[in-house]
Amino acid sequence: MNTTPISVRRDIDTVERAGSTPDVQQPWADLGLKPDEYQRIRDILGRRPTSAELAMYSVMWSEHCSYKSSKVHLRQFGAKQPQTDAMLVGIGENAGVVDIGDGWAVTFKVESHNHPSFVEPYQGAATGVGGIVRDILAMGARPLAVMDSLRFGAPEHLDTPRIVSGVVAGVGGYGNCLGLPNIGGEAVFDSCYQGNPLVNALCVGAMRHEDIHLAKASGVGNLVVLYGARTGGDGIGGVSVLASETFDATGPAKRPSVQVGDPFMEKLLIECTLQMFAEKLVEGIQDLGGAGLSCATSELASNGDGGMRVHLDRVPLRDATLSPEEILMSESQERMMAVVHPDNIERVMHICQRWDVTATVIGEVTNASHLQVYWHDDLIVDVPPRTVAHDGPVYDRPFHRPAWLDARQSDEPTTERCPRPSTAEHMRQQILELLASANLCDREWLTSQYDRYVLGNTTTGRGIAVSLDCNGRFGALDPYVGAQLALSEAYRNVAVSGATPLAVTDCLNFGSPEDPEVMWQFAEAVRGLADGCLELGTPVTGGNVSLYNQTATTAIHPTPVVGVLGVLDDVRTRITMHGAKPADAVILIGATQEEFAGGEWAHVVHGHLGGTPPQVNLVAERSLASVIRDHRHLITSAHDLSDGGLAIALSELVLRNDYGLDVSFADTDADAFTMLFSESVARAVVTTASENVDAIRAACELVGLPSALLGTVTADDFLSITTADGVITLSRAELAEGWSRTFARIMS
Amino acid sequence: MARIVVTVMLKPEILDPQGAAVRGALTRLGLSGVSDVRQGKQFVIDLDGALDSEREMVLTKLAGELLANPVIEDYQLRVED
Amino acid sequence: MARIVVTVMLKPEILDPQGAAVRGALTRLGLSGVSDVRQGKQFVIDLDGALDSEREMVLTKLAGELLANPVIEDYQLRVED
Amino acid sequence: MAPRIGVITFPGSLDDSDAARAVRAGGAEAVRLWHADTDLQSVNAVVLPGGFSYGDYLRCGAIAKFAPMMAQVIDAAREGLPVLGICNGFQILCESGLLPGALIRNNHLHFICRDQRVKVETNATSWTADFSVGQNIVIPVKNGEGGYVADERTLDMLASENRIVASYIGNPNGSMRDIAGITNEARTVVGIMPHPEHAIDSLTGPSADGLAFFTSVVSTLTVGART
Ligand SMILES: Nc1ncnc2c1ncn2[C@@H]1O[C@H](COP(=O)(O)OP(=O)(O)O)[C@@H](O)[C@H]1O
Ligand SMILES: [Mg+2]
Repeated sequence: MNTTPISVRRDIDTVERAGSTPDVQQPWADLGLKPDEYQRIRDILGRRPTSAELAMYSVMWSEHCSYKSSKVHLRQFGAKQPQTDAMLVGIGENAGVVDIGDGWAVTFKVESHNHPSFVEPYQGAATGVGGIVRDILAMGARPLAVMDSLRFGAPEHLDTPRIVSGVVAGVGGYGNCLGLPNIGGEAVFDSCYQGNPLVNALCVGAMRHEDIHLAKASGVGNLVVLYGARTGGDGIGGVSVLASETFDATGPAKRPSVQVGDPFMEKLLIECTLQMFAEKLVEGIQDLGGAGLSCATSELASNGDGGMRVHLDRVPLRDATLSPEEILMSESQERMMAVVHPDNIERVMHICQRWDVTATVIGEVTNASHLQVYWHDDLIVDVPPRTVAHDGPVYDRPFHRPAWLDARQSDEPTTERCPRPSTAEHMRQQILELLASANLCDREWLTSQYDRYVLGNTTTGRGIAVSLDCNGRFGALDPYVGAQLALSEAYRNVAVSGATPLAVTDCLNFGSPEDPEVMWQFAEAVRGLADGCLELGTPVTGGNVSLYNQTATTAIHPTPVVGVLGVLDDVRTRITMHGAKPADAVILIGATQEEFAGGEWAHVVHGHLGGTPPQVNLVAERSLASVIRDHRHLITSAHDLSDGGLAIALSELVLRNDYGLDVSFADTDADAFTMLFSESVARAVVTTASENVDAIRAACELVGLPSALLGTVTADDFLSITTADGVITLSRAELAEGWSRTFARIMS
Repeated sequence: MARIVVTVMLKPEILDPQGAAVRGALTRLGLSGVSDVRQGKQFVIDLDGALDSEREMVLTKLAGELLANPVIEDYQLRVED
Repeated sequence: MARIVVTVMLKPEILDPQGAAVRGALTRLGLSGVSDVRQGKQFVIDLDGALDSEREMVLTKLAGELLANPVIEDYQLRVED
Repeated sequence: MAPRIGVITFPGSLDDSDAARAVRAGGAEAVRLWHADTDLQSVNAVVLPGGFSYGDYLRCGAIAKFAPMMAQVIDAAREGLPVLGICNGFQILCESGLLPGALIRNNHLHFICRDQRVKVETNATSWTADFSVGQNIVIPVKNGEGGYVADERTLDMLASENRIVASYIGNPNGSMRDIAGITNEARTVVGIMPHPEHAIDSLTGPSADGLAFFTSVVSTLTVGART
């Protein structure tokens, strides 16, 4: 790479000049600022901003960085936060931190990289993983694992394989190279995501309590160190309007349209940062993500004592033609910023050198209350940092319930609209049809591209369980309930492992906030999630909002992806899907109602989306979790019921194990069809030695949960289901037939 | 028989971590003054018969759609004999 | 400034799964008569100053030891101007 | 005294701490070695762990073979120091000429991570002494460039000299003759593509089958010390 400085004569817009030339026309509108926002900047500064200041404000006050449309709603997560001692660091930091006992803490967060993944699926997804990992690292934690929640367009659409293969290779390529096991996620196909695929990546990390680090620059005289990759012209499309004015005839080099990740650099960054933490050399730290140096400097300064001086000309560049405005806004990946006491600087530089990471002191903490940025000898930014980082505009955008929602909700999947299977054979065919559908088939094509074994020794005895879930169709039927159902599913997923759910992170993917109907969906989803978290006692510790996921006037389904983190005080007591033995009893815990709206059966068999989604019952979810946790020594395996209901859960148990199941519904009130395909909440199938059945069922009764003895685990290869209309028999090979081939078929 | 060689390189403004790694290694191993290394791909395509204009058109199109990702890469096509 | 281009291809007798996949795709997408495709690498190395004989020696050695693995790959070195 | 086994960390090594843990589980002392150092710290054996050394950007293992510590390892291996290269470590051993052949892109062109059935073909090496010949084990495989290739002569030689250490049951990547691992003439240097260090207990791995690689070298070294 060419790093020889080319001397380009620049016309620098200094603070001094800004003071004396109030009437210069500035391209604030091209930078996405509204007239009143530009005026506010002038009011704050008491003069016009310099072009560098304009660059900083415009990017920091963007939707992406300032959450200006969502902020008023997100406040509910704080206002309705349940009382819990577990939360060590809450919303507002890079990621929330949760106490898991014995002096250990865990931090986790999910973030979106949706639009970049549509433009360039591999790099978009890869840099998404890179970004969330740096967030976790910036909290002081060692990143332990990643997860990914993915949504693609229709399985049969021509563009879908391009996006899926690129995204999966990108998530895998980046995460595998960092040595972070991928511990799960989701992959959902639906035509509503056609031009707007969703790539949400989660990272979880662990640390000792005393190692928690915050993003703040305090201590006058402390040094500001930028380390990691050199700064290039990535992600600065917007500011080119500023750059173009400031170049002479030679003009700037072309700016990249896509950011490329360098996972090897990130791995070095992780190791070198962890070594600095271990030696207690870091006073404050921040990753560089969206808005790059603009964000890192203004946030560090405003969370600290306020004063910071930065010499922008010291930033190591990949492209010598970058203007100061561009350097401030560059989103080049794999960079971090640390605040270091002068006594420790030599050691920090040594560690970076050992890991072959470029590190540069670019500034220091001052006792002034301003963030001051210099370009050589010129002062080009002189701002109160809070006004950039925290005091951005806040909009209370208008919203209203969509007029079409009543019609959609009354379009229930009745027996007239969605005829039910009439015979046992018919039901058998529909089980196979569901198993072979895009959203329920085997994900091995995808998961086998992710390393899941590295770092086997991270167990500290304690274990953590994380699940990421959402069903966008439920959100489309009722966003309030949809958000709670996502929470409910993730909570249940964690609970069936025997873990105690502790905390929540979320990624809210929606259409345009400027559409009042979309804004209503957003507001409802947030309200639902906040209410649900309060009731479950699991606080939201952080998350991400992704808006404008829409093509023309068509928005994606409201897709609030929810991540729940749980803890096991001893991993050896965890429950898996694999521990059952022949002759074990199979018990269904939880109540089944006739609930098909938004479910897989209506979607796959009838292509129907209408009605009201399954009823939320968070009290029952809590009870289910406590019964499973308290009886985990008796439970040999467990599987939660979610997409596709009991039919899919039973099939998966047979598919993923070397035993069969023989069940019937004699012990239940509902008909076989409802039992098999309903998606009622708060249910799980557990297996246990026959002598423990009574203990488990008594425990269920004690907390008011119905339970039913379904049958037994058998030593053969069959799923056999006895119904009033005859016996449904499915061999493992028959179950696997469509299930194991669908994903590869979609990809070909 | 015709042989066509397509070379694909990342656009100059796009970060090339592979090239950077090679640059570091070349320098460490004693090559002085390496100012830049870019790593790309080369495809050697052998065709039965001659490269008529129709096949040339198809190939040119596929070079830009399949062999290279025009969002981040440039490509060159040359006919060898 | 000197620019050296090193191309590295798998030896003809070594199976090239990437080349085979590209061949399949080209054929599927309408290019007829593709008899073989091989995929290799191209390194574009920029040096400050001229390529003197000492640096040429180092580079030739590293092409065979670092850039290519002679057990499975052949390489070619060419100086561009 | 327990033997001392070095585990080298290169920039981009990922499985180094799991390898060190496996070394300890096998009854040896794990000594962490740094790629840029030159002191082997009188270890009795060395493990080259998996990962993406230098990002594997050029070719897996191509840059790592030039590390100062590797120069020491190469010399010592020629003198008989037992060396186990796992995955990326196997690639480094081939690149540095301690083992014949090379590893290329998987035939399906994807990274693959799965629990792999493997047959142990010989126990006459420093790292497989505790297995029985023909034993079937399950250990994770995870690689993007794990296809073993060599010319026919080399393959025949490996087979006839009983130097194929392990072969796949159900080839995951197009490896020639289903080769999962090989050894050098002296049977002290072993390269293996699947990961025994991720299969030392059933809590974190699919089995505990991998542990025997690490106990094997400990028994070999202990017997060696006694005679
Ligand atoms: N994008 C993905 N990344 C990683 N793992 C995934 C992804 N999609 C699905 N999986 C995994 O595949 C398995 C099956 O997926 P799913 O049916 O959604 O499971 P669950 O019912 O537990 O949510 C789970 O282990 C899940 O974590
Ligand atoms: Mg799910």
